[in-house]
Amino acid sequence: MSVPLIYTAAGIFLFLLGTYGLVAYAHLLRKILAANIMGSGVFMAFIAVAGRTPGAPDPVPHAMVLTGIVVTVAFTSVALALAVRIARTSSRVHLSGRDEEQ
Amino acid sequence: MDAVLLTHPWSVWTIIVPLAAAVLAFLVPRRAPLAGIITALSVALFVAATAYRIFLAGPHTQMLGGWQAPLGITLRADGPALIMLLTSGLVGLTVSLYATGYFTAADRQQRYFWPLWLLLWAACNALFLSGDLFNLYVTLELVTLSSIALAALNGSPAALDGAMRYLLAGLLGSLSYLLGVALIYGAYGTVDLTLLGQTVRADGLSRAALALMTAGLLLKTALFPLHFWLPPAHASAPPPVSALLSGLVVKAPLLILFRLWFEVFPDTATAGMAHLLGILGCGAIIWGSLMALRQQRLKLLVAYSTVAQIGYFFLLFPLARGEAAATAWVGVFLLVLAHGCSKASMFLVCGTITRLAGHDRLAGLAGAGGTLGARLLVFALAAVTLVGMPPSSGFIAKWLLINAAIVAGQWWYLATIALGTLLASGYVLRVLSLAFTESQSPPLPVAPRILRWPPLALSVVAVLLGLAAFHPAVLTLAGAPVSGIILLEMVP
Amino acid sequence: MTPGPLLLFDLLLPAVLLWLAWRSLTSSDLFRAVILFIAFNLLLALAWVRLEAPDVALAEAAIGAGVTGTLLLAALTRIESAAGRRLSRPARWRPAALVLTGTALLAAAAGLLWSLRLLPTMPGGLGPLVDRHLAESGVDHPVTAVLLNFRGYDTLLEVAVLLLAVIAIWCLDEAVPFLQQPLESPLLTGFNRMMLPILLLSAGYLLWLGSHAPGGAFQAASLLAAGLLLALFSGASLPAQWSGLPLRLLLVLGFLAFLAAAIIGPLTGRALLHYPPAWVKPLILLVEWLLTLSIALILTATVIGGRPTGSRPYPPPASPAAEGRQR
Amino acid sequence: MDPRDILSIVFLLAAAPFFLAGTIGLLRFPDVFCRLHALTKADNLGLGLIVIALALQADTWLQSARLLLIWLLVMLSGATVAHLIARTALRAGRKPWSGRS
Repeated sequence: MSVPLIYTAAGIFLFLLGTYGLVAYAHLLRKILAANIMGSGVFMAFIAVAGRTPGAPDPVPHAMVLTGIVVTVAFTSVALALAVRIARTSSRVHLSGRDEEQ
Repeated sequence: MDAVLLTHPWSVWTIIVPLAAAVLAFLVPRRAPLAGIITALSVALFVAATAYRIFLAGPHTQMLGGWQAPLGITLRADGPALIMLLTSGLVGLTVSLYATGYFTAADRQQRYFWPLWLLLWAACNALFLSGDLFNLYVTLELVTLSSIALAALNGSPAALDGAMRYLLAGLLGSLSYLLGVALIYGAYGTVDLTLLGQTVRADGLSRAALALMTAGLLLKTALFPLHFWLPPAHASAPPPVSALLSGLVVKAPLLILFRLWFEVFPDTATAGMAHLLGILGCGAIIWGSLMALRQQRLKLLVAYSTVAQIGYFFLLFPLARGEAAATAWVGVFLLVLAHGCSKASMFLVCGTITRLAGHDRLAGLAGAGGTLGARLLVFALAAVTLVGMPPSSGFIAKWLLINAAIVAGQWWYLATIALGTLLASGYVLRVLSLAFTESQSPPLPVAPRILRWPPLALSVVAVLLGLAAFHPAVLTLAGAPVSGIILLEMVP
Repeated sequence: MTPGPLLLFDLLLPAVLLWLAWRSLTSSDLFRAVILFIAFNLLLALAWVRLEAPDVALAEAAIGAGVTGTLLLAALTRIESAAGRRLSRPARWRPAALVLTGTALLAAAAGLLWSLRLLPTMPGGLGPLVDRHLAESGVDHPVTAVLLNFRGYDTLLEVAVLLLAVIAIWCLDEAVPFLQQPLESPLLTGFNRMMLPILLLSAGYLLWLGSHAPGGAFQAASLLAAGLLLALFSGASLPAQWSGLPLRLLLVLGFLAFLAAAIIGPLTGRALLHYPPAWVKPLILLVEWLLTLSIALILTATVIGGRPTGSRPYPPPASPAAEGRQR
Repeated sequence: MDPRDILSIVFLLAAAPFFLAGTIGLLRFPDVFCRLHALTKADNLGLGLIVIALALQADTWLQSARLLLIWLLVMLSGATVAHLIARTALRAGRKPWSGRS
């Protein structure tokens, strides 16, 4: 098993772990956190899977992941602003229709 | 003259102009409606020029930055992209006109509507033209994020909730898609659609990547049973926004799906996978229609109708495998155009009715003769296309789909289309019957002209497109991954 | 890369990353969860270094850990002051749903891992192609060349996404301060006096570095944003007459410049973003500098988290020293 | 083996206990003030030793200088942040641990 494959596998596990967190938790901040972990997993898999080329590393996936990181930050910032707004207008931090968190 | 018309990359301007206008609208909010109208008119013009060029000179590509794929990104103006651009141009122009009347200058919503909508428009057009898997991811994110912001525009608790659901579903979808792109890049070292189409092997890895990307896009396009986020988001947004979300935005991930399945992975996808999507589509048609029948609010009814209509688009996956491919292809793309126009028109009418009556509860609209009755007539005209009655474009589209189902010998899809049409007439009639109910509601004021004419014009266009469906149908097949004859008449 | 003496490291680092992610997701105290998440991102930067992606490592440390961490902490404070502090535990699920989700996730993991064995042993990346055209790209660092030239269109749209985020956030709410009062400490005053120039300097350095080594506009912008936030937390604020059109103009400046450079192509009969060969270098440089400025402001605006109100973000400063710190 | 390498190894080995001690302090000490104490003091020293070890391996003087600069910056921000945290905690009413309980 080569080194990039270890990281690819870890990336896939991070992605699935984040998916679980996104689905299982009701608190919005936690969901956003989980989505970020998913994203990190995807980026890791992306870099690692493309890192198996011999010689100098391929710059194209690096640039793509940079783009991905910035896009994810933009999403996170809007998601957090939305969560804060929901907390401020209705004093709850989860989506409606879910059981009140204990 | 023709030399310029046939060589200039007109389609690029459908991205650039809204981008620049969005910035201007953000900088000078007072002039935003003007910027919006100018943009709407010029985008319509550029779409027309693109259509002219494709019609005469065929599909064309553009290597951005002068770099050839796989190093650079390629924009492709082909038939499928053109139909999407036409939808975008028609819906965008109408909604822009309507929005100048709907949002008032004193309104904070207006200040942010225009930059957000213009960015959304640019993103949609960019997505339709993109020929690169990773660039599709970026454009898709731009589409999703601007849609979310628009869905939350009025700041009501319901809208915020809907927007949050939309955002989380969107994130899950796009990250799943991106993981698929990562696997593809790892296996083939390129993300260009055309190059991938030539090199992709039909093995387990491609299937895994296709499954990831498809799952993500299904979530984004809200196919049953992943539609949970759509009705709250679409129903609680301001009406012009709902019109854009339903008429335009759900088609963006759909086009990516079509490109993936028919251009990149035509051999990877198995018949079983295609039928799974077809069956989910049937589920969407039936479930969405039944839910629409049960709604108590007009906007929710229209939103669930979108859930149902999305189902029809997915019949393409099973029906386009075989000799009926071209027929099904043209049918579905015509349906995209027809649904875009009719659904946008319906949401705009909803907006006018809500503005007049102060609410959109169906029970409270009973006996809505007079001014409201006239609005309901426009609604009915749009519904002609939605349900698929002749001579509307919706009728032609469904007719082609039915022919394709007959040729392919897949009767259950035929049955679902018939049942879906029946249910659709059911929920539309439920609304129309209101106009003929006796009641003593006080007369309502007349809506301003700008809230009356755009939806009417759009629904008229949707009906008339049925009479002039030949050119769009031919254009749909320009550069399409399927070919063959369009079977117009089929005796079972 | 083959397993060598670093194999232990390569097994340990992913394991620790997974553990941190797991703890961050499951710890019932959200503040702890955010801190663990920041630690996760910092270690992730280490993983990028190991995977020979120094540009990504820089971005991860600055944007992933720094900006996202700040955003999360700011949001947590605001949420707790609006809705009260709560512990977050997984929603109670019906056993059937849990089994179904678990099985689906495990099946997905198994399927994906199994499909990895089909990856070609000698993949053809785009590295050689980038190297071949590097000389024509106007910069000497491959990643920057991809970002600003070969795939510059992605970056153009990416900046649009950032700008969109600010518009969306402004549309959602007014700026709510999340500090009751500016941080104050005699140490901080001295620290700022030293650190703000250093941050400005290192941002310029990173930007300059980007043309031939790992670094570039986004990394530089996050350093600049860090400086702006530091000043903001210490009580500095934007003068009210600047928070209207001038601020908006600065926010869009980078994007507008990029857009203007992009349409030179179609206006002169070339493709979008196809720069005239003689202008490639100055155009990219100009776009990059303006982008850095705008992105730094955009990142700062996302942390502030609302449209400018025109009033002071804090109550009047308690000590006269706070006045002296405004710059 | 180059004497420089040996020196580097010695410095790295010397750094490890400081980080270990700092981390144990962070995890085991009773209150925020004690933890800050452990963290900032021990880690700064440990980082200094690592920086020296790495500076010995650097190819150019400029690289060594940059490594030293990193150490200085970390110490500077560590001290400021520690002070800010301690001050905020004190103002929030946290009582420093006094040896009882």
